[in-house]
Formats: sequence, structure tokens, C-alpha cells
Amino acid sequence: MLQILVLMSEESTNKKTFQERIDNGETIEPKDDMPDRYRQQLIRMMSQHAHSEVVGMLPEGNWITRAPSLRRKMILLSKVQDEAGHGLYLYSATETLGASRKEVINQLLEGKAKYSSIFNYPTLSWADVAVIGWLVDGAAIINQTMLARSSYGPYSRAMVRICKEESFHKKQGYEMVAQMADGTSEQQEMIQDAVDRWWWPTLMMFGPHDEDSPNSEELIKWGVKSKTNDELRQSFVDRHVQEAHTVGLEIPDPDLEYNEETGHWEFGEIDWDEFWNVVKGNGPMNKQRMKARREAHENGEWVREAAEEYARKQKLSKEKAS
Amino acid sequence: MLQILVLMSEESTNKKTFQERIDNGETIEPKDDMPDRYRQQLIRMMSQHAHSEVVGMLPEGNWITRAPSLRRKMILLSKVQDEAGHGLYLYSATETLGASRKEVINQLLEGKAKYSSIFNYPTLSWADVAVIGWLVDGAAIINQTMLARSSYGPYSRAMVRICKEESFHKKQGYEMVAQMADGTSEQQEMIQDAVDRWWWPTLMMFGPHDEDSPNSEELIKWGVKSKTNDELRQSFVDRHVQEAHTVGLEIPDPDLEYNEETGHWEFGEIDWDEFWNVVKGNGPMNKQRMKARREAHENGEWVREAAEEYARKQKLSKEKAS
Amino acid sequence: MTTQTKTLTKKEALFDYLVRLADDRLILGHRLSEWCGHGPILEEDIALANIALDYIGHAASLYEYAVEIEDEGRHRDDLVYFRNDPEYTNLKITELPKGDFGFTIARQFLFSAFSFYLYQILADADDEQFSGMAAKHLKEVKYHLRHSREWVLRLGDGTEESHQRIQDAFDEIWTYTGALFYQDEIDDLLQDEEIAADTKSFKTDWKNLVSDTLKEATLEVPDFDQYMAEGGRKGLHTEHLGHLLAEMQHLRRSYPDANWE
Amino acid sequence: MTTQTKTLTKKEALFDYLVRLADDRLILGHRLSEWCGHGPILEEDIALANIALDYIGHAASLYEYAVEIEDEGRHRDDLVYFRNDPEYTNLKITELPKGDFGFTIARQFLFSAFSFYLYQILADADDEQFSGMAAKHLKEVKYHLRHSREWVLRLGDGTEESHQRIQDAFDEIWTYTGALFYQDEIDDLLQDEEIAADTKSFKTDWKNLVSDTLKEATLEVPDFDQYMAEGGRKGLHTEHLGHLLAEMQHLRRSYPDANWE
Repeated sequence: MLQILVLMSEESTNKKTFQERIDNGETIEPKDDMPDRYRQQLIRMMSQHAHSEVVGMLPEGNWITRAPSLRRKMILLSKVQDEAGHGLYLYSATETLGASRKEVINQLLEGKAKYSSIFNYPTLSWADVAVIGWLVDGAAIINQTMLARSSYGPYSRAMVRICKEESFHKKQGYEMVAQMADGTSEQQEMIQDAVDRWWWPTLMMFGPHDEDSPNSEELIKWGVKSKTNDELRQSFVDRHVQEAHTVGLEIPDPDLEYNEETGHWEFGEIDWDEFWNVVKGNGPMNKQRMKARREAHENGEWVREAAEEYARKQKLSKEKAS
Repeated sequence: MLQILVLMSEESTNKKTFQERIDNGETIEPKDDMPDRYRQQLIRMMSQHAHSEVVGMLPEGNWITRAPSLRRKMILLSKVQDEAGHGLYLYSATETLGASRKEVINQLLEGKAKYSSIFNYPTLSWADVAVIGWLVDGAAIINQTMLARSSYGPYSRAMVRICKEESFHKKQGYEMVAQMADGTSEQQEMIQDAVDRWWWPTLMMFGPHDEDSPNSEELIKWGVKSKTNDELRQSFVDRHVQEAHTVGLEIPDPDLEYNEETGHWEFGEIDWDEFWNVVKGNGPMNKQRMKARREAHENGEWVREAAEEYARKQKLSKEKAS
Repeated sequence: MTTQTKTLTKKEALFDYLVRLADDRLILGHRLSEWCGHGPILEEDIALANIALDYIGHAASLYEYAVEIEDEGRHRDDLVYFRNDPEYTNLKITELPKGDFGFTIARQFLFSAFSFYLYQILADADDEQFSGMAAKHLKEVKYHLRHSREWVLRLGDGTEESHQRIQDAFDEIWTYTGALFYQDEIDDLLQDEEIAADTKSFKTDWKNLVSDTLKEATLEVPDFDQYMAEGGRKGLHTEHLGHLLAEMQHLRRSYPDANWE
Repeated sequence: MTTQTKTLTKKEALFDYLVRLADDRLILGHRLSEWCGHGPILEEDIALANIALDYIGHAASLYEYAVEIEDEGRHRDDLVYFRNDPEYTNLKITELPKGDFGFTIARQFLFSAFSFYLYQILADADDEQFSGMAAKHLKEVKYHLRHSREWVLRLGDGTEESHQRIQDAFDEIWTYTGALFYQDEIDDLLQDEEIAADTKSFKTDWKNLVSDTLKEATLEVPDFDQYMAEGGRKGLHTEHLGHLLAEMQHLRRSYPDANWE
């Protein structure tokens, strides 16, 4: 009994030290002491983030073979390749917390881990590629800029690198949006239709309202996040409404209004039923996305086994030789 | 020894009677006596003919999903469906000779049985659909009109029925050819290109020159065929050169010349190296055609097994009930 | 999020209604036509091509009547070859890839059973040209239903493998069946005119037919009340449709001025 | 069967030569890009996308130089989006469907080994713009060769299954390798100008590299003297190319007047 008390007290001491480090703005590194809950929350967040990059290859990848110019094809291919790269950094960063890539990928494939719900919407026209670059990457940047200051070193460093590339993607996306908005009437219709379909799902990317977001407070306390969902969402709206208007696109929200006093754009209520439905697995593409990933994984099983077996044989023959 | 002589003599009597029946123009029916060699030759020819219908679905089938008008799509789909139907009649007709469908299909899939070499060429443009209808069905009709008078009843009756449908296909094909030849310059180019590619392979459909065709004499003697390969080929050329000129298409043969005396079109020498190469399995599409058929067969295995098992169960439960 | 305020005319509603029916049949016919030459048994190459042909024929008549009503000089093929993804109003269930033979049969059965009840009502529509068409198509729809129902029994009560495959197919496709019964202002208007069928009126019959058949086939009936996927009628599709249209329209769009009739 | 009598100019020959090289890379790049998001391991999603990107980039430069030489105001994209099947001059080996990862790797290895020797010569071509381009691309080609060679070893000398799969892939694709060395009057003319490479000059090197690698990977080397499939360079293709082009060109052809740059 005494022993237990001592242990508890030790842990609470550690926790205090840890919180002090966080409050001092120190960066936590893999070998540092950290509370289990901090580790678990980070593994959840970071692997979810990695999965999002990987699943996020699918909606845009859907248009690589149909891109309407060589230049745009190369830009798109390169962008999707970057996403795979981001997936890699993030899986590696997650491994520093002791969660192996194999393990977290299995959680995804078994439906236990989540990924960003935005990728459960289909890309139905070429304009969707433009709008994803502009809105979805735009939203991601706002979130990631914050995470680049997160208290966990490997995460924050991955975010710095990713953010740089995402900004480039957003720039390219917005350039395409502007070009189409300035194009033929068919291009204009196509791009407006894409904005109409993607606007609200993008707002949902920031998650539930602060009062419905149980993890937020803890994550802020631990210096993982520094802003709430609603704050981030507001920055996104302020920036993107402006950009939409610049190129003459409409935002599909009748309640949208500029508040001179606050300097913010006020916007309508999100359809939270749709949000929770997609989160629960009932979005328009949840099943197809998971099917595509599972098939890639299963079809690749023999390749991964071969690579392992070859490496084993090589190692063996090197050992023999020496 | 005596016994053997008696048997031999009986068989030769039978053969004589059989040849007399043939010479009298009688039709041979499944239950009639017939020489083994006659049976084997017919099984070979008829199953080869059935396989040709089935493999022949592939090159045209390749364009169903891309047909440029609903009307043409329906015509094409209906034509390919007819070919499947012809395959069925012919497999059934072959079964009257004691060769099961399963057995002869296995011979095809194992590469032991042949099918018409023409289907080892690819359909590379929509115009190929028109030209196949006109030239390939045109060639088939010339051959089949003769076979409709063949000595074996089930074969000749199948041919009568098939010929009627093929004539309709040829008519539709020629209508398309004429329409494209009278169309935009792109359509004209497309149709001429298709004629250039299909003309010579179609001439090859009639088989080697008479002197290189070992089976011909026997088949004529037995009343299966009534014309030689070269005779049939000449009828084809005479008819189709005329039809080509009517719609302003060129035949890709610099040696083509009308002989006023004989009333026939004389034509250049076929590239027999190409012919034998394709027969040997080295045509542009031999491997792909067999792959497609084998895949259809393998993917359908579980369906055929289910149908058999269900039929067995049904029979069993009916027997129990009675 | 934008509210439609313009009033729908009967003519517009009928045009849309015909196009919806036609789109379903064109797209499903396209999927079936992909089997041509690749069926599990020659008889099924014929049967599936036959059904595909019926669907495309039905679609052709429906489009033709639609452009006649529209009366703006369009040809039925304009609707087929020159509309994009979001203008297509077919249900998602029709655009899913053909899958294995079990998936094709499961979809055929569910769709044919629906069409069977639907066309019985449409054959009495208060529009002679339309009802005549429906009555004619109904005969073929009956055959489609019989054909697919027999295969559901064979596969369900066949081998262990076939049982599993067709069960998996029903489980996978189930979420797309709810949208078969989708109705909106177009249906409302035309029901008042006694042209369109009220799909609610036969939903129970459809469920019973489906349940009874699956049970007879020794299959489990998935939950009718599970989450049902939306979309289709308002132009929201899966990503499969775009690839299908690229294939279907490429040639025709490459030569917009040529005559291919 | 028609005899070509017109004399080929150097300009025409160079245009055709560039387009042939570009077509190979565009089409193979397209096939590789189909892996994007579906690779066996994330590193390979990246590697294959990277190679696809290189190919499409090489094709873009080659087309661009071709239209510059042609000097008729065409844009490189016109060659990509507005030519049909028979105008494409890529080799058949590049248009075959991507198959499994083993097939993709077998093709990549055979094609990369060929490109490696080819580009070494082209990097010395007596045409500065072209040789500069080739020298630049050669660096990437070396990486492609290394990447695919390593995978041939891993798959060949990996598990029993991987050994069988990559062996099957080589056996299947072998018949398409002969055409890599195809040469005609275009090559003759440009070889006289010291621009084109004589593929005969490195055929033995290529064979040795291929044989040695396959042997090291414990694989059987198929017969180099077996029947080799022809076609490609003169516009004769397999049926696969048409479907690929339908997918690739549909959008662009649907809006020929729009700017997508």
C-alpha cells in the first residue's frame, strides 16, 4: 500500500515536471519522460494525420489519368506523390512514440483508426482537383501551421516540412481555381459546382464546435494545439471568402455576412448530422476508400513478404561471408 | 484371322454404302452409320467453327462500350449476341457427333483446337467494326452458304440459320462502311485505314491455296465442302472489290486487275508467312484472345459449379417428394 | 444550400422523370454489356447481352420521348454523349462496376424487382405514349426478374463458395437500395398528374419479394433499415461514373460534327 | 502494301523520332501513374509516381522540341490529346495494362535497361538541344534502372510466390522486347546525321545486362530468339491503347477551346 502511494506520488511528480516543461515552451523529444496519456493522444493524432495523407491520395489520384494538360498532369502527380511522402514522415514520427507503422496501418484497415472525413467525398469533376488544392489544403495549412508549434518535437518538425509543401499545393490549387473562374462558361460552371460541393465539408474538417470537442482542452494544455476548432475554422473562413470573391466565385452559404466590428466573416450553421454521419462511416465514399486501401494492402502482401525474405537471405549470406 | 477379314470387309461395305449416300446427295443424320474419319473431320471443323464464333465476340465486343450512337451500340451488341448464339448452335450440332461441349472447349483453352485466325487481329478503331461486318462476315457467308449444303444434317441446318443472320450483319456492316466513306474526311480516313488493315487477313480466312490444303479433297468427296479454298476466295474478291468501288474505297492491292475474259478480279499474292505465323499462334492478338477466354472460363468456374450443384439438389428434393 | 424557388412545370418534370428512368437503364445496360464475351457460360453471354440490349433500347425510347417533349431540336444521342457526370441522374446502384457474376446478379435482381413493380404502375400512366412504352417494356422486365431470381436461387443454394459470394454481394450493395425509392418534387408533381408511380405504394411488396427470394436461396436478408446511401438523382455520383462516361463518350465527342447514326 | 516513295527530310525524321521517344514515355508514364495510391508499400507509391513523373516530363520536353522543329504553331499538348490510336507510335510494351507489381517491375527493368544504353548514345547526339535533353534525362534513367533491377532481385530471390510471379511476368512480356530494337528509314537517316542511336550497337550489352540480372535473381532467362511481336512504331497497337486514350483524352477533347494550362 505504501509502495503504491510512493509510485503514485512519483508519477504525479513527473507529471508536474512535464507540465512545467510544456508551460515553459520546451520541446518534448522521443526519449524524454512523458505521461502515457500524452503519448497515446499523440499516437492517435499523428497516425490519424498519416492515414489522412495516404487516403487523401485517392480522391485526387482519381484524376491523374484524365488531367487535361501535361502541365496539370505533372503538377497533380507531383502533389499526390508529396502526400505519400507526408504519410511517410508522419508514420516515422509516430514510430518515435513506439507505435510501429505496421500496427497503426492495421488499425486503419480494421476500421479502428480514423482519417480526415473530407476524403470520404468523391471527386466528380476536374474542377474538384483545383478546389481540393485551394480549400482542403488551405484548411490543412491553417491546422498544420498551429501544429508546427506543437510541443512534441518530431511532430512539429514534420509539420514545418509538410506545411511548406502544402502552401505550394494551395497556391497551385488557387491558381487553377482562378484560371477556371476566368475561363469558358463551362469551366466557370464546373468550378462553381465544385466549390458548392466542397465548401461545407471543408468547414467540417476543423471538427465539432469547441463545446463538443472533448480532447481540445487537454491538447491545448499539453501544447499540442494552441487554438480551438472554432478559432481555426474562423481563420479559414476569413481567408477563403476573400479569395473566393477575388476570383468571382460564390460561397454557397446564404448566411455569410461580414461583421465590420469584429472584422470576421460570420457564417451559417454546419449540417452536423452530415458531419457525424460521415464520421460514423456513412459518407459517400467511406466504403470505397477503405476498399481501395485494403485491396492495395492485400495485393501488396506478397511483395512485402518477398522484400523481407530477400533481406533476410542477404543478411544471412553476408554473415556467412564474414 | 478369318474373323478379322470379315470385319474389315464389313467396314469397307459400310464405307461404300456411305459414299453412295453422299454421292446421291443424301443428308447424313446423327444416328446414321458414318466412317470414323468423317465423324472426326466434322467434329474438328464444327467445333473450330463454334470456337470462332465465341472468340469472334472479342474483337467487336471491344467497341460496344464506345459505340458513337445508341443505334450503332444496339446493332453491335445485338450482333455480338448473335455470335454467341451461333456458338451455341454449333456446339450443340457438334454434340450430335458425340463430342461434348465441355470437351471441345477444353481443347480450345488448352490450345489444341483452332479458331479462325482473323480474330487474332486487333480492332483499333470504330471503323473496324464496320469493316468486320462487311468483309469478315462477307467472307464467312461465302463459306457458310456452301456449308449450308453440307452432307451432315445438323451442320447444314445450323448453317442455314446462321447464314440468314450473317447476311443481315454484312448488310449492316456495309451500310456503316458506306456511311463513313461518305462522311467527314476523318471518317473517310478511318474507314480506308480499316480496309487497309483487314483486307489481306480476310483473304487469308479461306485458308491455304488448294495445293497446300490437305483436307479439302476429302471434305469435297464427303460432300462437306463443295468448293475449294481458292474458288471461294475468288468469289469473295469479285463481290467485295465491286462493293468497295461502289462506295469509293480503295483495295490495298497494287496487283488488283479485272480480267475481261474470265470476268474475275485477279489479285496479288497473299503474304503466306504472315498467314502461317498467325496460325502458329504468333498473330498480333493470339495470346490476348486466349487469355480473355481462359479468364472468362476460370472466373466462371464457381458459377457453373453452383448451377450444377443446385440442379443436383433440386433433383434430389423432387425425388424425395415423389 | 441554395433554395430552388422557380416553379416546376409539368413539361419540365416529365422531361426529368423520363431522363432519370433512361439514365438508370443506359448506365446499367453499359455495365451489363461489359460482360459480352466474358460470361461464365455461353448462355449467360447471351442472356446478359440480351438484358443490356433491352435496357439500352428502353433508354433510347425514353430519351427520344424526352427530347420530343422538350421540343428544342435535340437528338436523343445528345443526352447520352454530351452530358457530364453531374448532369446524369442515374442512381448510384447502376454505376457500380460489374464486379463478379454474383455482384451482377444481386444488382440485377434488386433492380429488376424494383422495375417490375414500378412498370406495372407506369403501364397505367395517364400519358398514352408513356404508358404504352412502359407496358411494352414491362414484358421484358418480367423476364429480367425471372432470370435474375433464378440465379439468386442457384448461387445462394449452390455451393459453399457461391453462397458466400452472392451473400457478400448483397451485403455490399444493400446500402444503395434505399435510393431506389427516392422521390422529390418531380415525382410529386407527376403523381398529381397520375403519370409517375408512388414508390412508397410498392415498397412493402418489393421488400417481401426480396426477402422471400433471399430466404428461399438460404441467404441472410440484410437489414432494410441500415444506413442508405444517397445521391444519384441530383447528379451526385460515385467516382465510377466519370470513368464510364470517358469510355462511352470519347469517340463521339472526338468528332462532334460527324454523323454516326 | 502501298509503297512509300516520297523522300523523308531530316526535319520530318527528327520530328518522328522525337515523337516516338515521347510516345513511349507518355504511355508508360500513364501506366505507372495508375499505381498512385495503390502501391504495395508507401515507398513504392512514391517511387513509381516519381518514375511516372520523370517519364511524363521527358515526354513533355520531347514533344515540345518536336513541335518547335515542326514549326506549325502546334502545342505539345496537341500531340497528346488530339491524336488517335494509329497516330501514336509508342511500342506495344509500353501500353500493356499495368498488371501486378511483378509485371510492372519486369517491364520497368527491360525498358529502363534499354533506355539506359539508348540515352548514353543520345547524350552525344549531333544536335545540341536534343543531346542536352538526353544527358539530363539519362541521370533519371539510371535511377529507374537501379530501382527496377533491385526489385527484380528481391522478387526473383524472395519467396516462392514472388519468384513465380516475376518469372511469369518476364515470360509473358518477353515477346514484346524485340520491338525495342526496331529501326527503319527514320533511324537510318538520323544515324547518318549522327543524331539517332543505332540500337544494334548495344543489343548485346542489353542482353547481357538482362541475362545477368535474371540469373542473379535465380530466374530463368526466356529465349531471346523466340517469336517477337511487331507493331507500335507504325501505329499498329494492341486493343489496350484505345481504352487508355479514351480515359486520357476525354476531358480535354470535351472542351477543345478551353485553356487548361
